[in-house]
Amino acid sequence: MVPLSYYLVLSGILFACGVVGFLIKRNIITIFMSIELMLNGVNLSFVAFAAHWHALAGQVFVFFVMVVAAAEATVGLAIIIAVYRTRETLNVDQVNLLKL
Amino acid sequence: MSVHLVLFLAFGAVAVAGAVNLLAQTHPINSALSLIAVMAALAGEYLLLGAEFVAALQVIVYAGAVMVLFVFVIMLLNAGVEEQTTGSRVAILFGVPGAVLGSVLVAWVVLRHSGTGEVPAGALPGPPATIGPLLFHEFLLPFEITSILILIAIMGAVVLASKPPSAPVPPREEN
Amino acid sequence: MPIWLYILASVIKSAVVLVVLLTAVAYTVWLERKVVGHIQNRWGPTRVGPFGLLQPLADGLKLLVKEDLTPPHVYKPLYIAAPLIAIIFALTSIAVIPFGNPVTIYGYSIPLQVTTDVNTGLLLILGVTSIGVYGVALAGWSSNNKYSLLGGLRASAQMVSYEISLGLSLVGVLIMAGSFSLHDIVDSQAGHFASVTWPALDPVLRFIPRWNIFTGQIIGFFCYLTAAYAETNRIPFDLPEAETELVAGYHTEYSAMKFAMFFMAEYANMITVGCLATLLFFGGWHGPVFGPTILKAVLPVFWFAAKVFVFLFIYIWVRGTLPRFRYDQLMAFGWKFLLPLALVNVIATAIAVVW
Amino acid sequence: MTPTLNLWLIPVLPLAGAAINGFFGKKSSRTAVSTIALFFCGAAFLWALSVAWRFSSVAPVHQEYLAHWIRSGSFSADFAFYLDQLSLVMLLVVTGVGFLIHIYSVGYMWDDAGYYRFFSYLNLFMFFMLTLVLANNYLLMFIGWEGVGLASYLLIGFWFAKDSAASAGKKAFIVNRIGDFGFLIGLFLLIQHFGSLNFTQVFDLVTKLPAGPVTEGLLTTIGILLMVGACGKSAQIPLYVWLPDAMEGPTPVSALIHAATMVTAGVYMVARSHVIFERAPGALTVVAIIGTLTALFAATIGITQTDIKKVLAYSTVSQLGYMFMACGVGAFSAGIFHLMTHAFFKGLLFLAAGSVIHAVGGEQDMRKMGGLRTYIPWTFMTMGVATLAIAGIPPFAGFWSKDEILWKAYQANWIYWLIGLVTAFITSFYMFRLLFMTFFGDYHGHQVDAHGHARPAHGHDDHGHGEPHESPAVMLVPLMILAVLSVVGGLVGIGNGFEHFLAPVFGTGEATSAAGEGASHSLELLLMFVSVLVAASGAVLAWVLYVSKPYLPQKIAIALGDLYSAVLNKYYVDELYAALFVKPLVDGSTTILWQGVDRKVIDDSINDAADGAQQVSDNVRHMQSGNLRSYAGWIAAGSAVVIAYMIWLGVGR
Repeated sequence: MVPLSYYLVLSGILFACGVVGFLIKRNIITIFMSIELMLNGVNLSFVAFAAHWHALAGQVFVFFVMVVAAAEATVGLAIIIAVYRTRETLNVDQVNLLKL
Repeated sequence: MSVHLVLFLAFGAVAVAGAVNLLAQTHPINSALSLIAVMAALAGEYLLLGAEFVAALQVIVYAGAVMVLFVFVIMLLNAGVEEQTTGSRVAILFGVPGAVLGSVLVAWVVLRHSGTGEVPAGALPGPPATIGPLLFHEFLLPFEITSILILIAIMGAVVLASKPPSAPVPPREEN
Repeated sequence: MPIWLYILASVIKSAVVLVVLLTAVAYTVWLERKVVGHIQNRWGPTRVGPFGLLQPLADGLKLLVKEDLTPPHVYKPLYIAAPLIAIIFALTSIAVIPFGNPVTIYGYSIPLQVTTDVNTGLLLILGVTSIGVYGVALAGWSSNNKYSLLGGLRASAQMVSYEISLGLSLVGVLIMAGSFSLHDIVDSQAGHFASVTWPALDPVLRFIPRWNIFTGQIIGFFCYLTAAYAETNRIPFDLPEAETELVAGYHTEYSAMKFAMFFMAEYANMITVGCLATLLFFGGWHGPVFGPTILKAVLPVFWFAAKVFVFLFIYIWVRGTLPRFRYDQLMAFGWKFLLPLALVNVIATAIAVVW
Repeated sequence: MTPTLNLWLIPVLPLAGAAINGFFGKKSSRTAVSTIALFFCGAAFLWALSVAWRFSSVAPVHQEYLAHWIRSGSFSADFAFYLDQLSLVMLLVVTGVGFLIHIYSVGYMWDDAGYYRFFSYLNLFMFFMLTLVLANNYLLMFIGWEGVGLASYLLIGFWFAKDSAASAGKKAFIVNRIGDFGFLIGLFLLIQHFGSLNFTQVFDLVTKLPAGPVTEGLLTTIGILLMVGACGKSAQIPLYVWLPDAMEGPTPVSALIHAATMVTAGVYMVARSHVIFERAPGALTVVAIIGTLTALFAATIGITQTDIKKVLAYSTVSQLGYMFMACGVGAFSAGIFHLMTHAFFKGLLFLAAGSVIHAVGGEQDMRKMGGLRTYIPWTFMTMGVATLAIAGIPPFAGFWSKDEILWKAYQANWIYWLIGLVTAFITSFYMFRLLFMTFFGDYHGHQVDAHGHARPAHGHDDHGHGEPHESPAVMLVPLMILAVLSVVGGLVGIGNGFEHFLAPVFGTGEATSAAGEGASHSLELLLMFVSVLVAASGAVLAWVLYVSKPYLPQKIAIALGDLYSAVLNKYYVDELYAALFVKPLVDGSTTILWQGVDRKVIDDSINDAADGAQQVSDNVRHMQSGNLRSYAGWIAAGSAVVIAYMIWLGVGR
């Protein structure tokens, strides 16, 4: 038997790692991966809650999250490719034209 | 210290290690692989929770499809080791502490209720047979909407990535 | 059954299956060389042993003792990891494949498969194969060579593309069986036809088993076979290792045992595909069972092996017959023909079942 | 209220005219404009006549409910109309005289640029005035009250290009505000104590109030406050100063608004709320004193004025004083009676004066006139009739009403009577002075006047000078009609006919005096004789001074010296007000409000705020570095804060 809170803490750790990765990584692809990491952390908490409340809907939600993540990955990577074509770099610090 | 707990801790350790490695590695391909490890470990956690279908999907969709796409893009763009530019002090000064603080707070709150909800191994067997009706009856509309979303994503990817003649990015989100 | 016995049985089963599988791999190579040779009006290997039956041993020995050189420009960790990934996942996917009904020894029913019958076995296989992509892709990338890179790119793109068709082609069978468990799927194909309307035809019909291939999954089978060939990078879809275009594709830089690993992985995958085809479309181990108990126990496994052999032969036959596609043709075929076909199959099957 | 009289038509018709002329008049021709204006005004007049015709068949007080207006708690004020003998009289006077003056204006204003504007304003004034008259509660009355103020402002400043006109308009407006302030406070008091502004309800409650010092004090306060409002509107001391300046407006305006109708609104209001005043003797006394003083005061000023319209203006003020005196002594019907007759002859006087000005080409200084009776006989005759009427020569209208007032005043207190008598003498003197200076002697049209009292021509220069010429018929016909009215208008008062007609309204307010009447009938006749004598002597004196011995006035003026100049300068009242109120106000607002508050406080604070915002945003702008990770950092930090806050709120528990 494992307390629900352990699962939640684990998912929280993964999510935090994703956030930190988003913050400290320069490579746009890695940053994108950090987003996926966050999504995974959230999924874990979904499944844990589903098991806790005996509600399969949680797992269905995970399914939807995956679908959305896949779509987002597709478009995001396509955008990355487009950006790379134009800016010749993957470093987000150098892709900062969108400002005042 | 039940078997369940042991397995949980093992998979959890793998997941956390992979996540940390993702941050530590400077080469995107290594980060990608460590992320795959995280996903595999999470699949294990799902199995522990009895969500077989979700576990399988986790492997097939995430590890087998999305991450393949990542690796593909890394290879396509031949992404090298990331250069250590200091573009944003804010992210380091406020962001990281903020993220850590937030997670710590959440963990604190959650752990204060430790022991309330015990999740037995395979507490909720989620075989496809039971997921299916849920997915195609209760959540039929969201399901259809996600399909439309995916269609749009395909077209968006094609439009975005196919300007000059180059290796085509195969739209890659079915499964 | 006590846990220790369970573990013991598992160990024994894994060992047996591993040995058998590796041997099968080795002799599949021999078979291929022989058959292709005969197709091309050659003899194939003849020197080593009768009919060159010892050729695989010689090859293995050679690959083992050859110098394992690692080019200086490669990205070492992945360069080393890639073949391991390939072979490991290739062998893993065998684990969930049942070879026959559980046999009872001393009152203990032992399933004839490495793991117990997980009710998502098929999904597991799909997942493993989808992971297997990384072997090729990483190999291509890490060897830091443009031919290899192209090979890796091709491999990943091709495999992920055809994985969709592969999965969809199986859905028809899943609908008819109503389960992911390979056991259930196989059991759903037990027995033979019997016409209620025309009893006169029964003498003929009862010789036709109720395999999925006969119960309407012919299209699904075709889709599965094609997609599977693409998944295993076999001719006519062996773009990643097209000798004539990119020297040897993703394993250009590999030699000796690492190369052997890729090699074995490929053939192991072939066998897995054959097993799956047998289980899903050709009734698995079902077949005429007769004779004494021991024979009764062995025959199903024999039938299973025989069917798998047929598929391996078809593999080789195809290789000896068909030319290689162009890459754009590959993609177009996969996305514009195979995928819609598989979808149509799914819909048709669903309608038929609901009817 | 068995048969509905559709009273609402009466105010609404002029409003329609005003709207049509105001919106479309600019494009349409003068004929169309005048047709519309006259049609709607005349329609209102005819409807008023029909109402008067059917009125006898209606209950003595006819109320008509039109629509909700304000319903807050127990308080309610509706668009409802109230018709009794009093408002009927006002109705007829307003519509009738108004219609005549409309006709007159067609001729008088024909050459003016703002023709449509003028008639639109005029109709608007009619609308508001009728609303004022017909309102069945003080609030609606106040709307009309303010509305006529607005109309009068617009019309006084009709030639707004002229500074004097614009400032005169402003003056009228501001002075009226002072009065309205008092009026409003009175209304608030009414609401506070009676919870209603409806005439009937208020008056019922007032009559039911128990006698005693408390009630008396309250009603006296209310009455005096209402009186202040009336003073503002009807130009009584101390708020009369705006009326003479109001003569800057076109002459028909002076006739209609500043002689016949609007300025009498105060009197009407006091009469309307007679119930309150009757129970507040103190307030009545104030009214009487103010009225009396105003009458005398304004009359004395009127002697020295040389501007023909100013003379008439001051005489208006003094006549209004008469009316207030009547109300003050409780003779409301007499006041209303005089109001009516005064509307006739003073309107006539103004119109005639306008005709004169029209004749001599915009000249208003009487010293540049003279001998005009041969040039403009009709104007002369009508104006003569009016002069006789105002002077109180029997059997003209003025005689009856003024005599009535004097008689009542005598019954109340002989001092009122005495002052009224003196005022009557002065009145007849300066009126005949005006008449003689204008029409007798010989024409000084082109000679430079000795005193250098050059007054600017009133926008009629396009008439061109030259020989004085008679006005067109469209101007003369109203003059004649009014002349006839001035002659016969007073006859309704014979035998207290008018008083009995108004009896249902004012009840037996005069019953006591009526009782004493029989006894002192001979006395009344005596007083009547005296007043006529006085009026005649005034006329004779004027004849002596201005016709037979024209050199005398100079001598007298020099002899009187300072007194004369004081009177000539209207007792320096304007200068006094300027020194007392205007200058401190202007200086204070300039130094404190403008330089101090507006510049220092408001402007500076706003500028500082703007500068601060600019600087802050200048610094904050750098937050938008365009760097993805920085944004993410802000988000992460913010989310941490939010999480901490929620935990602090206790979401975790």
